[in-house]
Amino acid sequence: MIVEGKKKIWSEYQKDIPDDHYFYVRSCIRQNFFPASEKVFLDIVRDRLGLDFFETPHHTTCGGIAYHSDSIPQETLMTIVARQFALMTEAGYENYVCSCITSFGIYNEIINTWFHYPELEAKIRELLWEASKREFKIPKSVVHASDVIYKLRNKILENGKYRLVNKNTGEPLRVVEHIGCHYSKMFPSKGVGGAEYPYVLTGMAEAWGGTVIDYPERRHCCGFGFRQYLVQANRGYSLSNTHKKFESMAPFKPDMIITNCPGCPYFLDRWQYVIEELEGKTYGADSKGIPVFTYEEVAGLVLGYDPWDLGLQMHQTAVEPLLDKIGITYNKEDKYKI
Amino acid sequence: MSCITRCPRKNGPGLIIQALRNLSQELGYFIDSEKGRQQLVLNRALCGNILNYGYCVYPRTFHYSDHPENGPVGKLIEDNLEAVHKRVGSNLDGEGPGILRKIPQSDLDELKRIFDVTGATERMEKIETISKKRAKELGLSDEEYCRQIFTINSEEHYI
Amino acid sequence: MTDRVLIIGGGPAGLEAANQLNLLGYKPVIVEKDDTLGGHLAKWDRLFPEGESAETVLYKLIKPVEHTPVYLNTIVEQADKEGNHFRVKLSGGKEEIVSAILVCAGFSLFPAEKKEEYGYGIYNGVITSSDLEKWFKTGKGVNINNPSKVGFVHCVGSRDEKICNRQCSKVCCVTAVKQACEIKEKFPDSEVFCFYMDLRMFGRKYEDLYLKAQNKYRVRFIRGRVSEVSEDFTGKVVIKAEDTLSSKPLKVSLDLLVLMTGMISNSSIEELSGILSLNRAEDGFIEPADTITKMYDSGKEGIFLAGAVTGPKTIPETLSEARASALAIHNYLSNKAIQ
Amino acid sequence: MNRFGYRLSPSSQIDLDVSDNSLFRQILAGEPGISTCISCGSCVASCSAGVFDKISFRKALHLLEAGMDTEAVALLEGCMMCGKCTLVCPRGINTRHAIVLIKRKLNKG
Repeated sequence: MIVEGKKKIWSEYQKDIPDDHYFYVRSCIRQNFFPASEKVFLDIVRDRLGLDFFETPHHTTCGGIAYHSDSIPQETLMTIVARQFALMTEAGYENYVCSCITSFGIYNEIINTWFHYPELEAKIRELLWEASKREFKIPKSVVHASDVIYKLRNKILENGKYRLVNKNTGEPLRVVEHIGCHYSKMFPSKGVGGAEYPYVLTGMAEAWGGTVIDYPERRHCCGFGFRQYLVQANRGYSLSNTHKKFESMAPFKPDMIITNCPGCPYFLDRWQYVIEELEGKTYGADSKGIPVFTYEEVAGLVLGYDPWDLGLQMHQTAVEPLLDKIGITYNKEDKYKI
Repeated sequence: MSCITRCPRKNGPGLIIQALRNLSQELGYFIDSEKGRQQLVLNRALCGNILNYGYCVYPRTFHYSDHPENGPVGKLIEDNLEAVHKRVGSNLDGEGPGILRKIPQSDLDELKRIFDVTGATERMEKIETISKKRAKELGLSDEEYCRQIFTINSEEHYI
Repeated sequence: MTDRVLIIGGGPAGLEAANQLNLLGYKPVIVEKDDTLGGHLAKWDRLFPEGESAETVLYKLIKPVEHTPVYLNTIVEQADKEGNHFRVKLSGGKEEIVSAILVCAGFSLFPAEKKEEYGYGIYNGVITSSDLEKWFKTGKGVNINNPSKVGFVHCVGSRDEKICNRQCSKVCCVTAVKQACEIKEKFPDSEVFCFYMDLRMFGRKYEDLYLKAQNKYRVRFIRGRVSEVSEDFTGKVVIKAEDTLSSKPLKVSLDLLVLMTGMISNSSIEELSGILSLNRAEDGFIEPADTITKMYDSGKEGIFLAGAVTGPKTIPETLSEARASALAIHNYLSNKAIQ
Repeated sequence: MNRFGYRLSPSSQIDLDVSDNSLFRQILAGEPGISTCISCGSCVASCSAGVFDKISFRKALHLLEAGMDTEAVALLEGCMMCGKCTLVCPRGINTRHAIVLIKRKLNKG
């Protein structure tokens, strides 16, 4: 591996991430399965770093999962998104940040489609007016929440209490970073580091002391696939994609996986459980599974949050081995104390 | 959408498949394929969540019985939903902003009107009527039909 | 009316044109931006289809023009038409008064790192066809020791709108088959794969080379464009493609992967075409006045074209164009002299 | 079916690192011409059984080379040994001889 080659590519994808004044919208899946991650995100940017992240209770789903499951036509999706933009315009913001990668792909796809087909944008404006008497401006910039944490990664390190380093050996932890497909595969220039070697999570992992693993199936999809998961009959395809990734990363003996999408941490975590149940196979150095984290969870660990405030008890694959490796103090009994 | 990154002619194979699926629903062909018939349960789950709660996925409609892969932890969360969410700082069904807040009815009404004016409602009704017709032809109750399309995989893709 | 003619580019086209112009009694002057003559040919080992030595061919081109004045490490900075002449300012404060200019700037090889998913400059086992040619010639550059599995990737930087080069570069398929045979020659126990979309073996005896690759060297041709390259735990290069003829996805790990980089317009042509106000097409190559009957004519009086500056070419074609341009210059200057 | 209601779907990916094409190599030894196939499809187009059966010598060679012997042979079951494919092969491969070798190998194996 020649890292300079990657550095050169990373330098060509310098994405502009505004410093402040964001209109924040949530992710349906993350609110269900990683609620604490969203709380920690706002906790870090608002309370610790004093930045202006506004959230209106009137915002809704962007409809992305329904769109990718072919349940709603494109015009419906576009009008829902237009409504979200309208809420932002009414709140007086220009920088739009979303917590979900599928949404991030949806916003980029729609803005780009409107750019090429202005008449479609005009039609959507009419439909939105007809449905809700709202008007909207296209955001000056649309970023993903992981871009913001990426940009603040060194500030987080400065306030950090722990690092992604093995306490006993002093070795950097071996980190697998998995990027959501809709982050930069559709529009490489919209992702930090482009589509082939995205740097948004690598930047965090390395800044916080870890070393990133590049394994053959790194760029392969985690398998969510919307209809591949939502309908039980299809879940074999979703499971097989994750299985392919774990078989490929196993020789590298990773300590942890960091993700930036709502679906990936759920699937990379839960499918390990199902693979163990069905195939009797586990992964990871001590074959107790490879713990999977969202980037906010990892940022929280570095900053010294209590693991159970980070919602790590909602994971299926045990996180304790990783906490012990880093040397994070926690007490076991509180894990499921409600 | 990994295909879009690689097409040397700048096509979007994933988008083409999406367009074909939409077309097959418009023309009613979806009912003749195993994967096509699944559209009914997808619509009911997803559009139901959007119109009733404002979320694509909502904890009270995500049953462990349909998702055993959620694991023992998932069962624990389902059995103690309010407490777990409170512990991690959600605002489950609460007022104002926050995680899994109660989205005001006025906003849900706007989503419904968007569904009406942009053709989503019409699409949902079409899928319902054609599917009900097929269920009757097969002599299955609505519940049996949904159970079948939700679980049966002929695995002919497996070769 | 001076009989000095400026030739921009000291590759095969420039050398052959200079030789012909000498024979026709003119005084060609070659301006070469690199420090050696011969262009890419000087860096090549053997040529298709029959493996003739590039060095011998280069010698045949350079020997006749050894007394022709040459400016190395020099580029054209300015060119003004003054009556029947051009006053040409060259870098390093030099100047030439010439009655005609022949543009033989040639081509650049597609920078393989631009095709990010192939990991050139990132994964150690990935090299380019020119790296391999240099290794055959000098043993330097990349280190290759007894690879057991070698892959060739066709169309790298050609026929690909993602990196803005829709054109086919014409010579890479036959070069890949040549190099595949050379690898099998050097490492008889190796297994060699060629990943192609359309095998464009257009020239005479190219098909013989292909047939030899198949039955003598048992090179395995797989019809499917490589989509991704990565590195496994042992450092081998893992590639993914689809075998479109059996419509099945395919994966193989190799010790060496050679990227057949295509021909794109010369990196200095943008500036040069501005100085000489040449007509540059969307694909970056110079557009001749008429692509069928006047490939040598730039459309600007007194300025002529030859070689790969107007698009991908083989060396025989380049040499023919060089002779055609020399003749065109001769006719142009003879008519000028009569007026 | 297990309690989850789904299972790992086998990958249809050909992995050349592990695929065993020993049968192909045996046929190759007996009929070296098959290494020069250019997948033009003339054999399949001219096949007498072609319109009645999913027979394809071209695709069978491909699958054999990828080590997928059973799928390959399934495409040759309908062959009536008429030899028309040998007539049209632009590379002059004795296709019928190759099919004979394949069938002989399999009946014995």
